[in-house]
Amino acid sequence: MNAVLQYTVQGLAAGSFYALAALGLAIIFGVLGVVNFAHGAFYMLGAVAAAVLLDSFGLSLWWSLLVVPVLMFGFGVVVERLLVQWLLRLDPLYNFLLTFGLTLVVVELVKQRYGVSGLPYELPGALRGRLELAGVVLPYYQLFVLLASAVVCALVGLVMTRTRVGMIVRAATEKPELARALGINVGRWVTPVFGFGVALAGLAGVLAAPFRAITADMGNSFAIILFAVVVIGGLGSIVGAVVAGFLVGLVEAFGQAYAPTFAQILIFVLMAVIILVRPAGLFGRAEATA
Amino acid sequence: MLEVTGLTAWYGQAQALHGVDLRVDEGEVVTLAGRNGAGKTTLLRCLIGLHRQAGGRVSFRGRDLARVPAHRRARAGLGWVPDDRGIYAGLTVEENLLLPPTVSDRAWPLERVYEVFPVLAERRRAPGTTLSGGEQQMLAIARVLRTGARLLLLDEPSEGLAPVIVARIGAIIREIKATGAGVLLVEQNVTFAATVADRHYLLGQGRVVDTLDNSEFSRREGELLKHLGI
Amino acid sequence: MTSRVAVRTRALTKEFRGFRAVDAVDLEVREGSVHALVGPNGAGKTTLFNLLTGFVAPTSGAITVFDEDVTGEPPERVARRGVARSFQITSLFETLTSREHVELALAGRTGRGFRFWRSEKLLGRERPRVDALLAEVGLAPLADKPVGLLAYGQKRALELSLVLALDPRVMLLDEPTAGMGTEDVDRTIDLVRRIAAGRTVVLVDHNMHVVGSLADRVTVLQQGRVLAEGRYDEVRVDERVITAYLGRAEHA
Amino acid sequence: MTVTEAPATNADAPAAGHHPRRRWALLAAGLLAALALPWFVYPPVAMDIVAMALFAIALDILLGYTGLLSFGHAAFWGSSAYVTGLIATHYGVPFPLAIVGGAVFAMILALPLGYLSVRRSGIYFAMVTLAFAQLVYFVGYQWSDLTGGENGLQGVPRAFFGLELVETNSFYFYYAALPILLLGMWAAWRIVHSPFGRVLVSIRDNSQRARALGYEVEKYKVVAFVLSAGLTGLAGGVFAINHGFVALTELHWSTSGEVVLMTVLGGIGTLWGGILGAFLVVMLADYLASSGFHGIDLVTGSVFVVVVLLFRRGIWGTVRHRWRDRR
Amino acid sequence: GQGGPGASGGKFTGDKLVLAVLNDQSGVYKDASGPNSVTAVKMAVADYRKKYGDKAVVDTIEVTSTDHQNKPDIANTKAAELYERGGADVILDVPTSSAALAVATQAKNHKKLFLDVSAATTALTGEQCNKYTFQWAYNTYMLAHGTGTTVTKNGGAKWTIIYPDYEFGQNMTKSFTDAITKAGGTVQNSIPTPFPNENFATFLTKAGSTRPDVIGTMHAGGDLINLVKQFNDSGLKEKGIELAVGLMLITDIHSLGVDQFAGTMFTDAWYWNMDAESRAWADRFRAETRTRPTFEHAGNYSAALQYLEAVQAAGTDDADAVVGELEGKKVEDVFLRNGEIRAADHSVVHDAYLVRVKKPSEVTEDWDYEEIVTTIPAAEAFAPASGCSM
Ligand SMILES: Nc1ncnc2c1ncn2[C@@H]1O[C@H](COP(=O)(O)OP(=O)(O)OP(=O)(O)O)[C@@H](O)[C@H]1O
Ligand SMILES: Nc1ncnc2c1ncn2[C@@H]1O[C@H](COP(=O)(O)OP(=O)(O)OP(=O)(O)O)[C@@H](O)[C@H]1O
Ligand SMILES: [Mg+2]
Ligand SMILES: [Mg+2]
Repeated sequence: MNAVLQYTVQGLAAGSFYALAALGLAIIFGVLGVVNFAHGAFYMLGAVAAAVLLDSFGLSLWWSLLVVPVLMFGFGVVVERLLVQWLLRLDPLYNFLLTFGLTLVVVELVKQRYGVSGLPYELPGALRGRLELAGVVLPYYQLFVLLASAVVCALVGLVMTRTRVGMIVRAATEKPELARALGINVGRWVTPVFGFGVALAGLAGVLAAPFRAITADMGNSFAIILFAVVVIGGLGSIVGAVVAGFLVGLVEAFGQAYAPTFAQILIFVLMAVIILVRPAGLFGRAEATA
Repeated sequence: MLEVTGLTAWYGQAQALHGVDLRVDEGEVVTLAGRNGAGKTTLLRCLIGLHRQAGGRVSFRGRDLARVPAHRRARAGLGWVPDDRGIYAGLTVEENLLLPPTVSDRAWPLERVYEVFPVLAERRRAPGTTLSGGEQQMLAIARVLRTGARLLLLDEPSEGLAPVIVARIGAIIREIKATGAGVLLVEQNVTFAATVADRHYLLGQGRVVDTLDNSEFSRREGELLKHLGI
Repeated sequence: MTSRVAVRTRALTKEFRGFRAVDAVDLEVREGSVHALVGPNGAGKTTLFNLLTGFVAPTSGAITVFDEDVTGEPPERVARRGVARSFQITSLFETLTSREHVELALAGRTGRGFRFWRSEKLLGRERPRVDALLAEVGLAPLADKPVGLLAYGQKRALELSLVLALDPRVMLLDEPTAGMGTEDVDRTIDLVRRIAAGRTVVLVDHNMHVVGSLADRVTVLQQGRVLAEGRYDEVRVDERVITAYLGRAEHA
Repeated sequence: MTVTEAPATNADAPAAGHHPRRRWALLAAGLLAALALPWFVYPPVAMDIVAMALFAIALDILLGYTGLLSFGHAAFWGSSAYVTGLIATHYGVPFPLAIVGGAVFAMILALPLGYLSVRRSGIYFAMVTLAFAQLVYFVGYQWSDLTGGENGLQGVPRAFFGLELVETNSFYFYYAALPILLLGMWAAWRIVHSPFGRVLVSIRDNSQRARALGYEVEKYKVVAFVLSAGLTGLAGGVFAINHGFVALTELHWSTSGEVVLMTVLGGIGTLWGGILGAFLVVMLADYLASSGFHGIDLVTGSVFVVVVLLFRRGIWGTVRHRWRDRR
Repeated sequence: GQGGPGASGGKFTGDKLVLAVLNDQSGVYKDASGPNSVTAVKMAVADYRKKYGDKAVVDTIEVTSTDHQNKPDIANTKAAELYERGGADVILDVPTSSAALAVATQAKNHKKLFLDVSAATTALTGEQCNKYTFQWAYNTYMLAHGTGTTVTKNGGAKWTIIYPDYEFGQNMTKSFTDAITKAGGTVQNSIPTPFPNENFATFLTKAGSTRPDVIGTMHAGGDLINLVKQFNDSGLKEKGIELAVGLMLITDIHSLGVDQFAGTMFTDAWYWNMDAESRAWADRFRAETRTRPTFEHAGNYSAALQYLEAVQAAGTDDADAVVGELEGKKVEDVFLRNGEIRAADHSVVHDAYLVRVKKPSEVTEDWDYEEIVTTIPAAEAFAPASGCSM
């Protein structure tokens, strides 16, 4: 029983990263129709940025949590203006390929600049230590990550459902042409939304920095698992992305506990099952695709 | 208020509009009648700026719209009610109403909308597309009224609606007219058109084949129906 | 009437997220007849077509074709039963020529399409038939042009010849004359009348001239329900139909 | 009606070329180039080029002619390489036989993966295939008793009816293996220009319409997927024998990405474009290895970006397009 | 024997000696060996020249560098090409087991030398050994045995092992378990993990549940860093559980920071600051590269230097002759202490070191990370030759 609780918390903590990043991926897809292959690379950049800021400017994790997403937002805006926007009217596969190429370039540049063996990052003192409850060990940092991710996801959810911005984003996602004809400058939202999605990936990266190896390659397999996450959740669905993110975290944790070597394979098996029984994903709309 | 000269439009290689001229003045209701496929919807889409393959000149309140993107045209006061009504499934009824920005002081406040369309008030929290077809039509019209658009482009607002509702929409159109806004009404329901409009353009195969005022229109209704193929 | 029922629906219903596009429709199409479906825009005619051809799965209700249950079958299966349709919105293969289209349509039911080891010339075997089909709709001179370059009306004509090529028992034509000039409309009426001989046709058209000259029976739909049914001259004087669809003026 | 997926291809990609004389001339030139290649390029590299070319061509059957971007073709390339290697190692059969075994295995593997993947189209298809390929990669990694894990499958023999020259000299081996690859390319051409190929193009253009004509779209897609995997398998088998060993990188997603680059660079929906793409990519990797410039991904990635932004038709597609415009 | 015969023409193919460094210059092994290994080899050439001057048997010595991009198939092709067309007399370095094994096969086929420094697989000197291949610096047995035996003897008797479930991890775990058992300890539990893996929380919970003295991890690279970060956060350290690492490089410590690794034990093949001689060489190295050498850099230097000595002794670049010179030779250089180039399996055995990562407070300069706990004598550090028949 204790073990189950322990694994649940660990799974949710691991799922936090997936949920955050998948949320960004889903929002970008929703508004731009772009599957951003570079999302894993942006996650990596978030972590690297946190490490570099700490090293060069002594910027603590707390500040990084604020500053890095802002930087990543700016970076996302540049990427969208410079590259992505030219392909928006074409088949989404072109942007998939474009961001794939971008991934290779970004990862390689980070390797050239910061080497391959990774960057150091220290956990801030306040988050060291752990809560022990009836044999269940809950490191503060895991709890913090879980909390931070849940709060951000909920906030984004609130923004999407309760604010004018969210309304516009939802409308632009559903019928972009009509939204324009109703007086909404959909084009103006495309860039910030892309930036925002990238910022979410960056935020996931910052959260990962004290906890995971900060290497140029850290986003690679992460990205592939993210794809599985959004296929499971239903790509167009924002709720789906978050739920599937945490779900995949749980599958991973319990897989590791009870079938260690198959933990990652399990995620893909889950994906296959979902494709069989609900091709559009858990929260996808059945009529959304042919 | 609206002046269209020599408007052309294509779908790929096929030409849908062959040099259409028309105008709508303030406080005027003008219908555009014609059989299916005559190019009515295409014309409206050209006006609102959604149809790319178009030529000719469109000016609205003295301003040339050639390079103005769709969202600015809406902000300039063109209010479009598409033929499929264009209700968002992901937005509630109220959100559908609040989505477009207000563009003039003529904008109806929400209370007024709910007063005129009580059924929308009742269902304000329901997802937009759960409304019946007729209700969706009302929602779509209410939506542009709330923005305070100066010229309403209504694409077959009576389509598929029960006669009582059609009558109500007729009343609303007259009310809009009374506020000084213009209406360009695409309509196949000639009977309905005759009850609300001042002037009529007959569109056939992408051309304006006739322009009539309302008395003449009513007189020749039977003949026109044949012409329209209805 | 002694003829069999070609297509029958029982309480056929389709909901799109709460919206009933087709609402408990009972329809009987007799073999060998031309049966028209009319009704205001959004009445559910195209949706009914989509249901009959398997493009959309019904929410409830049943469909039979020649007394065989086809409810929920995928489009290709329905097509192989000899039910062919044209599309209201032109729906073709942009990079192929008209000839290639017709060849594909002819091969659809033969299983020849899986022969990846043969030359595509295999498809050209029935050249006379292909030529005849194209000539019938006036496309013979344009046979080798990619259809992306054809005019809208020509594409509509090709739609029709594709349906013909399937040599169907039941043809579902969704607004075959939409976007055609009067001349073309008359020619199409002739054509449909000719090919209708010995076949069953279900026809959607807003042009009452077309409906009047072709249809043996007319079903009027409104808001997803059957409003009236009967011969054309019966239906056109029906009060409800006049109110809902034809309009008061028709009477005047 | 639901919206049909848009094809990821040159809009002008035709089903067939209509210039028989030019086609023969091109064919002759291509053959000549294939025969001359090992005189100019280090033979093992030449072999890689031709194998990769078939790989890219096989991918194009899906991408260019069916409108499906597989981002997981490394699964078939790699698994065929392993099976080829295992057959060659354990049974000592002549290598063409082992390669056929590998290709058959790739097709068997493609059946369930294809069945699952074609349930999604467009961009989803790309993600799903990528994820499944990752699954195959993990299996390869962990099943080290069979695959040798990260050490790779070493010492794959190159048995060829006791012909020493072929077995030990890569120059002669090239000519012994070339027919297999040319046969594969011919098969690809045959598939694309068969009734089946025509149906694929129609599915790419408008899958709903193809359905209405009575074509079982999913079945066609699966068959196309399996055929493509089979040809990929042939190429992967040759690659394994050429190198005398198989490593896990052959199953890695970066290999899938590389072949997509070759296809896109050559021109989607051009079939032969893949040859150019393979030539350039392999030669580039080979050149960069000893050039002192480090960071091949920088180049590869930039090429991707530039091609997608500026030359979406790819090299072959652009040339063909220009040629057509001139006439 | 030293002081070979004077130079005589025609003994060298192309009248020159070519040393080809084939390694990963851009990927994950770039920092540990990469471009700086080329520098190390050049240093060896310079030292050889300085030592023999006019007496050197060959005038032209080239050092070439090739990037295998961490792709075994490129390593394979490039090795063949280097031997056939590049005039390479010896290939050096070659990290990544699969690449190293492929190059070994090429060496055998071409009858040219291959001195591997950076790959850890014992297969190179075991079932896949050959006459022309030498493994210069280390292997999985050395890593596992050194740490397993020494830590157990120092009091860490109860072990739990976490290992990545692939060839390397499985082999390391086997060797570790052997060593621990022989030294009188027990392995209570060994837990496989997927590879690559980011999330070790669950595994660490499991590993800690049996309350071992030591958790041994066989992970490397990014996975190792992930695991260490999460180990530090798990509270196991505070419970008195120590962490021993199977394969660690000084670059790992550098990248993650000493505080994260403080107290961790592992076996190193060499440490730049272990004595005056190594330090002097490391200073030279830093002058060239602006960084401190890893054992792989020193290993490359040593391999190149001993190769040149053997050529000097043989008076030719003929591979068989050079192999003859190398086999069975006892060597002392900056890298090899009590070294012997074992004739039986071409494993180069030498002293190894069990080290402990310093606490941040003990660090006095850049790269000052390791404290040598024990020197493991050459005879114990490496397994006796077995499974190799040339
Ligand atoms: N997306 C399209 N592609 C090609 N042709 C089109 C397209 N949309 C409309 N058309 C054609 O353009 C012409 C004008 O169509 P339009 O929709 O403007 O007619 P309409 O008068 O609004 O008809 P309806 O009464 O049916 O709404 C018709 O021939 C129609 O078939
Ligand atoms: N895929 C769908 N999802 C949601 N609603 C749909 C869908 N398809 C059709 N509808 C709705 O169902 C109703 C009936 O549509 P249908 O296309 O069948 O009408 P129709 O009678 O063919 O009209 P028209 O004469 O304009 O072609 C419409 O209100 C339409 O918006
Ligand atoms: Mg219209
Ligand atoms: Mg319809």
